[in-house]
Amino acid sequence: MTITKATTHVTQNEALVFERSQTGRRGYRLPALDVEETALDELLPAELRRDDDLEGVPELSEPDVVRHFTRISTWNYNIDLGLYPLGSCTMKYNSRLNERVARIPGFANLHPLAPEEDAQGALEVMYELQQHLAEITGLPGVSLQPAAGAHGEMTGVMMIRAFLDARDGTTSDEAKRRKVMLIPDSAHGTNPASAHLSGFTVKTIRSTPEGLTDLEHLRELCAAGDVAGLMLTNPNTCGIFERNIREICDIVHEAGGLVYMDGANMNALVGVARPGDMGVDVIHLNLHKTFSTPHGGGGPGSGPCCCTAELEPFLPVPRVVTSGTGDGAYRLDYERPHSIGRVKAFYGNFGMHLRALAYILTHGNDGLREATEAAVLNARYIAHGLADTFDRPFDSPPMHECLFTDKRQSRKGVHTLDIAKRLIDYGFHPMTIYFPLIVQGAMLIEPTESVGRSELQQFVDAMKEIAREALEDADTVLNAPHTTRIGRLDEAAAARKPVLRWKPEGKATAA
Amino acid sequence: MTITKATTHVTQNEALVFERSQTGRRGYRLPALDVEETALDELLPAELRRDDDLEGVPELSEPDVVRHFTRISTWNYNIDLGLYPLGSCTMKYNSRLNERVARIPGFANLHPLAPEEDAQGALEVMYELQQHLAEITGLPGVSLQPAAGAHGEMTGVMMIRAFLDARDGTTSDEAKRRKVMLIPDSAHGTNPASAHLSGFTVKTIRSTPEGLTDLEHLRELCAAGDVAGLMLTNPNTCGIFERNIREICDIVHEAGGLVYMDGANMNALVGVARPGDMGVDVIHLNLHKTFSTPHGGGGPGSGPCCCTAELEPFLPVPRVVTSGTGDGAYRLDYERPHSIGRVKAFYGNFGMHLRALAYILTHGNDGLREATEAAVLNARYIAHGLADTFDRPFDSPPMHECLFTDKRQSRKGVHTLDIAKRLIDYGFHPMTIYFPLIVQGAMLIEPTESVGRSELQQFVDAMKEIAREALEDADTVLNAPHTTRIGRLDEAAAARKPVLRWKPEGKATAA
Amino acid sequence: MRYIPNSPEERQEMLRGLGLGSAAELFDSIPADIVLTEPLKTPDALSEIELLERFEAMASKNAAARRPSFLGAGAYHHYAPTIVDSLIQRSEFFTAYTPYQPEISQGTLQAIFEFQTLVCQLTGMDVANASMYDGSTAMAEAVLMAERVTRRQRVLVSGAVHPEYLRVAETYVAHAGIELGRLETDEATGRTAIDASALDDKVAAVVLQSPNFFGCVEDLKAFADRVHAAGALLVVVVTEAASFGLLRSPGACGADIVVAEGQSFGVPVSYGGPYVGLFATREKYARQIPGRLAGIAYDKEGRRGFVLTLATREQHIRREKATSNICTNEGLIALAATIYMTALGRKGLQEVAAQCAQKAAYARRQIAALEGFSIPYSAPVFNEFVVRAPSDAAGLLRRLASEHNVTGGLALSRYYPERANDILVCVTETNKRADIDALVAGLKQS
Amino acid sequence: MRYIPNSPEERQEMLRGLGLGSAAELFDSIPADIVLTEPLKTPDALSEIELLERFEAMASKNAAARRPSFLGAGAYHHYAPTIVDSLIQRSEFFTAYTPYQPEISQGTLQAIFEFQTLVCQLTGMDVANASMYDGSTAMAEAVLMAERVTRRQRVLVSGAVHPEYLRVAETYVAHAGIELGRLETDEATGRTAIDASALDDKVAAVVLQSPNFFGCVEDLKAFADRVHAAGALLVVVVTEAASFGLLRSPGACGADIVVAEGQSFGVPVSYGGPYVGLFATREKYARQIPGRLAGIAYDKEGRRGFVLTLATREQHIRREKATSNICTNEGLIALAATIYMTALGRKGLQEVAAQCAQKAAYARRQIAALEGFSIPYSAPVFNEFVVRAPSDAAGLLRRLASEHNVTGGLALSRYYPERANDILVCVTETNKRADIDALVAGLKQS
Ligand SMILES: Cc1ncc(COP(=O)(O)O)c(C=O)c1O
Ligand SMILES: Cc1ncc(COP(=O)(O)O)c(C=O)c1O
Repeated sequence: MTITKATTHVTQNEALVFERSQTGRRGYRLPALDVEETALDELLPAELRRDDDLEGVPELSEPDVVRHFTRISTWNYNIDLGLYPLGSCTMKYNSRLNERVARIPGFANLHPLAPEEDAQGALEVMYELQQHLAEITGLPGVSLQPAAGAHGEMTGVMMIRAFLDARDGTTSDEAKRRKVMLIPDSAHGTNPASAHLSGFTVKTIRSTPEGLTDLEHLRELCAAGDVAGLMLTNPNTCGIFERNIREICDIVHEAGGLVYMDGANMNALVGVARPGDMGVDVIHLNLHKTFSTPHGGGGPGSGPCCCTAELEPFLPVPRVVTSGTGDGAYRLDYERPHSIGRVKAFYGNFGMHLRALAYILTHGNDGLREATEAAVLNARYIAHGLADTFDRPFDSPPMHECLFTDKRQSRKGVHTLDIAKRLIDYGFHPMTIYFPLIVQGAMLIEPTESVGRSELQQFVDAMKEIAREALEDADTVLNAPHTTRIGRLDEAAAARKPVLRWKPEGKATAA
Repeated sequence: MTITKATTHVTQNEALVFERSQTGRRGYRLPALDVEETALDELLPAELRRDDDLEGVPELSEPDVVRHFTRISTWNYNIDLGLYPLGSCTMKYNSRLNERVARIPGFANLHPLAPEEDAQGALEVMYELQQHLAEITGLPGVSLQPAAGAHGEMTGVMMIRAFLDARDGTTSDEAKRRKVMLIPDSAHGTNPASAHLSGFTVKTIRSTPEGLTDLEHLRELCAAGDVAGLMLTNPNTCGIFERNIREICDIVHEAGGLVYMDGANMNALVGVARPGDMGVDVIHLNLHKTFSTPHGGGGPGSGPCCCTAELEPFLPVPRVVTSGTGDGAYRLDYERPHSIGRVKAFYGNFGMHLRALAYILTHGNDGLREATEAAVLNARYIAHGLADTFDRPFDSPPMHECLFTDKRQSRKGVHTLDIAKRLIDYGFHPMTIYFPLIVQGAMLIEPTESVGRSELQQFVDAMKEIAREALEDADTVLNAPHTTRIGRLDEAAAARKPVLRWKPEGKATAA
Repeated sequence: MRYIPNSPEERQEMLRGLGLGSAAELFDSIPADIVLTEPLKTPDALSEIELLERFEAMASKNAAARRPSFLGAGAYHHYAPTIVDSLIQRSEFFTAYTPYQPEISQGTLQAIFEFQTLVCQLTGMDVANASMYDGSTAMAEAVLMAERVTRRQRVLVSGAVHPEYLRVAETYVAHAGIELGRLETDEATGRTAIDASALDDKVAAVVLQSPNFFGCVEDLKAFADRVHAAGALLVVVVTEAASFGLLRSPGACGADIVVAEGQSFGVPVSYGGPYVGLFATREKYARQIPGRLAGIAYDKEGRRGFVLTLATREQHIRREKATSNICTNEGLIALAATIYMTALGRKGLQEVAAQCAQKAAYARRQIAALEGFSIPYSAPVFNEFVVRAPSDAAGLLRRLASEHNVTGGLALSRYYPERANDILVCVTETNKRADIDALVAGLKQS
Repeated sequence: MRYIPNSPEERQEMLRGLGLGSAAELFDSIPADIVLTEPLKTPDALSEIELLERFEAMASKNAAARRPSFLGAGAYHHYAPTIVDSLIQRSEFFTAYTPYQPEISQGTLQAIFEFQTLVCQLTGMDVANASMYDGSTAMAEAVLMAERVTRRQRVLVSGAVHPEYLRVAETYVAHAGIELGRLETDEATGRTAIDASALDDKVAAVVLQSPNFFGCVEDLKAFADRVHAAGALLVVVVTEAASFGLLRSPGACGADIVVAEGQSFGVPVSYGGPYVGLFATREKYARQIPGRLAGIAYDKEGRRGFVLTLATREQHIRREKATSNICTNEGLIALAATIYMTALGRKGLQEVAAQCAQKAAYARRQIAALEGFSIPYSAPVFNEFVVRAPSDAAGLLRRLASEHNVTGGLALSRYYPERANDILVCVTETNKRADIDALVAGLKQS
């Protein structure tokens, strides 16, 4: 077994941009002012003007800037280097074609407050994307406004709130309002946080030993009569499809609640099964996962909400609709009295809408399903390859991601964190670790469809090799990574005395 | 003294693209054929068609291709990482703005055989660039056709040939034709090669102990009466300005010859002194050096020729000229009976012309001079910093590049090659080594204007540190680099049994 | 599908290796009755050529993208140096995930740390986070944070805050037990009127935008003293980040939380997003801040690096008790802004701001001199101002567009039906004098 | 100047450190009488905004760049996948120098090795170099190499070679003691006529282009046998590299040297350059090849790497005895071509070629059916063909452009004044059926 994916190579050091700064350097040039100059005091009285000459802001030439950011960029792993198997994150190939589309001047230079008749192309993009997302989810009402997954969650559960209030007529009678949002213990942290932000009280549902939602517990909780809804991820964060989904939805519906689905894992389902057909009422999608808009080192994302016809009146305003006059024109509709309101200025992360639409059109309907199949197959391949080496907490066949734990290795003192760090030496980005929380030492591996067989096998080999090292040479794993420009950082110390910014004295001081 | 420019970091391995290939993978999609299909045999008889199904050509998906080239790219040093002090190569900042200009669709999509009236913008670009290069060199006749420096040399010396033949009327009488091209022993290899290609016999002029052209030797050689011309680099390849340039030109002119200047080192002169004012008859410029068009890992370049009015009739066709009808239009002029002819299809590397013009317009006249000053100052700074540590073969003050030798270090067995390789460990690209040939163990250092003071100092410190190591720890230098993904390669073995291509058998065989 | 490495044959082999007969069997854990039996009704696949044509054709319908424009109101046409976009297109930046593995994410982490520092410098504050979705959500989060800090439930928002920001805040607080009060606009100055009576001990915060939605620079200092006297926080919102280059920083004026839209810093207007929200506050509130924070950390050898820190504030640790539900933020846009601020630098940010103010002053003078037009507000402005036209603003702007090929500004009736004749005009360094003169000439003729 | 890191003040300090009073003193070794005393008369500096406007304005005057086009003749409109340009814009590739330091240049070197291999595969040859300036200079170098190999001084060039290539060869051989002879074109087939009598033992090489300048595919095999029988080399020139995907490779037909223009492989037409010359030959001539070669080498630990090799052929070692004067070649364009060939791959290169041929056949059929128009040559074509119009071709094409917004092809009178009515039409995969139909309709009406 030879794993030859990585070695080491020379890398540049680079200080902070403030440390590189030199008084008097310039990295810009503006056209000369072409209007008569007004005296400064006439423009603005001195007390309204800055008096610090922007001290501390760097002064650099253009090559300084380019070198600075190019150098630090080379310290990052990225999708174009290979497998990026973060479970729940769907790190798939980010097409350059989509980047090009997003930069077409007719889109990039279009002001959001341009008159609708002069922005028909942009409205068409949004409208068409809405239609496709409705078809993919089986949920006809779509808003593209949310800026990320968590934002979509907030939007969705607020819609549930608004729907219940409208249905139950209890807006004013606090005591009677359904306030409980059920969330499985395996859920992503944004789920309870979003529920809380929307005024719900979170109650946690247990998972079964199989890694599925505990129906008994669900029934029990629903019996209380105060359930507003359920937030469910499906496939769930263990990578397992909730095969009782219809029943789950029925239980919640019968109890008078609605079902929210966290669509972070839609890469397992697109073209194969639709949340709308499962009984889900509202879902958010992560365009930055399933539809390949780049993660950008932390964002931007886009988290459209899709819902049933029943919930549609509650979607945020404005909606993008056809003019209804049969002229093929599109317009923004603000006249939605039941809407929860705005969740963001303007219309969402339009640049991401462009990329997602380009993704859908490039794949075509067959390609969308093909991607889903390939993604699940790849995860299955890894699950199979590692089944003998690592502990699998649940037996159910994995969908697009597979979950392992460090149970076997931890007996030798080697934990998930160590395994993750050691993977770096083998040239891979680690998987998602310690999530979901219900499994101790979780390692959640999502290869996506964007990786080929031989690299999958290299990953399997690397993991097996690490397992061997854990037995025979634990120190190597415990002190990993050995190949990176810095070693493990002391995060605890960093949090104790946080230094969150550079200070001009030349020394960063504690916040 | 701390030199902290480099360390090591994890880097991906990557096989040849052929080794990554997997039957059946696809990285492209074309629109469906939208015309009635003709039977293949009707299109072309079988014996004219390929019958190998392109065996061996790789089959890859788009992410495969992107990952392959991204990974291998990370093994390259590049200007955006820092100082790239190759003497004679002028590795200055490659502006992204110029890249953008070159990609404006109205230029990139313009076919070279488009009617002149529909290509006026492109002709304007070329015409304007010609004007500026004429002003910068003081030589009014300009052709942008040559594709690189050596190509410009060939063009220039062929023009000398044509001029002499026209002047001396000796085209037919071989014996009487002036056939000797004088070239200093310090010249770049392309000079004699270009002279040879143009039918000249090369005679070598010695350099003086000062590193200048030996006037006595020049006079002597000129006395023979068969001298067609002189090819001189100024500042010469030792980085020294030929202060007798006027006299040199006079000697050659009096002997009936013409003076060709290799303009590779124009970064020392732009805005400060003009070859035309020195007595030079014809010069080539390297737009890929002085005017910052990117080197691209080996090209493309662009080597315009600039000449006196006397030589102008001999420039290659077509010329870009104004229509002469006062309508501000431009046209291609083929009616040049004395022209040496074409040296390339179409009009030269137009994409590079765009970038060079953008460079000139971005700098402005003051900026062009400023760049020259900064470039010379940076070289001077290094020369000064290393003066005590390394042997300087010549005392004359350096212009834009400075020359050292390994004389002191070689006593300990450490040679120029070792010093160069050790620089890599300090995070720098090495300087030009073993050129010019007249100096043993030459190290030619050209920082250009694109680097700041602190990085210059880091370079000086690194060189001094290496000199110290050479004394105290020679092995470290002799075995350098230590930080790269591969060590020194056995070039001799490679040349003995050259393997110049991959072979489908899975094993590359010797050529 | 060209984005999927494994070919159909390879996938067939892999399936066989797993003991599966077909790809359909991969989905056996999904009950048959919810498995799709028909292909999706999304369109057939397009080739690269066809796709570009499709999008180019749609883009060409966005006529407004091709016209000189005086639209602002929360999204601004500024010049972005070419290096901004070229650097963020390095795959090392744009394809990377949130930097959860610091050893192979130092590029992103260092850039975030630099972003946080720059935001602190411009806003005059102590700590800034790694970004929020945009200015509007940042303002909503500031309102929520003010409640957490003060444990008071009433927040007074200036009526001169961007109306869309206000709508967003209303949505965010709807279930948070926070009541939003309103501060009126002084119809003479265009500034927010100080309503001393409203400033009681129930008030968690006062939210002001400066320059406000009507372009007027607020007297923040005067507010700060009163707000602090009432034990409340002053939240300052900035939609036009270019103004930081000229205006006294909110921090210097006494703000406790500063939020801003960072789009002006090198980010295309792109029909409203993605943009980037800036969020900064005082040191003492650092642990109440929403969103991610990067901080310095050291490895065993004492080498400096950066990590995401104070994560106990965040949803993945604290779940429903987190300071915010935000997870994915606007990383790449924050990076673009960081590169922009660095490239323009200390002098450039000031020069951009000065040019904006100068050109706006020129335009304002010219328009004020037109018969029938007036400038209703007296307060100093940065680069936006309200023009009161002699006739219906929307119609006027339509004529300007069709007859003079210029987008003259925003008809305020979009947000305030009663302001039928008012236009919000924005001028930046990208508006040439000739464009301004054309606008003035166009207004004159209409 | 924003590209110069050291500020004026820093430079002043550096000067002081060197004991100099001013920047002018840096140039003291230049005699005063040749030092410029006045600034250059080049224009004042432009800002980024102004510069882009300037170039956009010039670009907009290139009306031909916006029209559907049927121009070929040595430069071809093919589709380049977006990844080609995005990958070559990585600074690791585009700002690097010639890979003289292999330890930190393996990216460039491996890519060259891959390029060489792909060129061998497509041309059917054994060795290929790292590139030449373009197809025309590659052909000239092939002529020079044929002389070196055979020590014979006469080279017969087909009259159906691209006329600009021929001009370049004439320039290159003018002083090399090589005489260029000419092979006539058969006026019925459009192919080069075999002139047995000219093929004597003075002939170093025969140079054929296929598809030739008139679009006709030559019968290379028939030539090869005769050329070899005369002890000469067969040099094959290809201007349309897309044809490699469909046509029998020159190597398979017996060529000894194959040169080609590689522009079709993902490189924009860009008004004629930069393009890339391909150069391939038989193994036995490897040491006579001009230009750079990359080869495999190993380090002490046996790790495989790549180096520039056989440098003793080159000018920097051999000076006037070098196989060529070439130094800088077309590295980045060769890389673009490598990425293109890899992305299209085995199937894609064939599909592009097939589409070109199919669409050209369709266009040719349609035009042949027009009254007054004829197709003078009978030989099979790839994607270019000559059309004989009923009237002056140049005028016809001008009308097509102005009235039908299509560039209909090349008036052959540009090179052959006697061919007043002939048009060379080129059709590629980028020409949609609608464009072809519009061309046909336009021809009909003119
Ligand atoms: C399962 C799940 N839900 C929700 C989210 C939150 O999405 P976002 O980060 O876009 O807000 C994530 C993101 O990591 C997730 O994995
Ligand atoms: C002094 C000198 N002359 C000529 C050349 C040749 O220029 P090119 O490589 O563009 O052909 C070079 C390039 O390295 C050079 O340094």
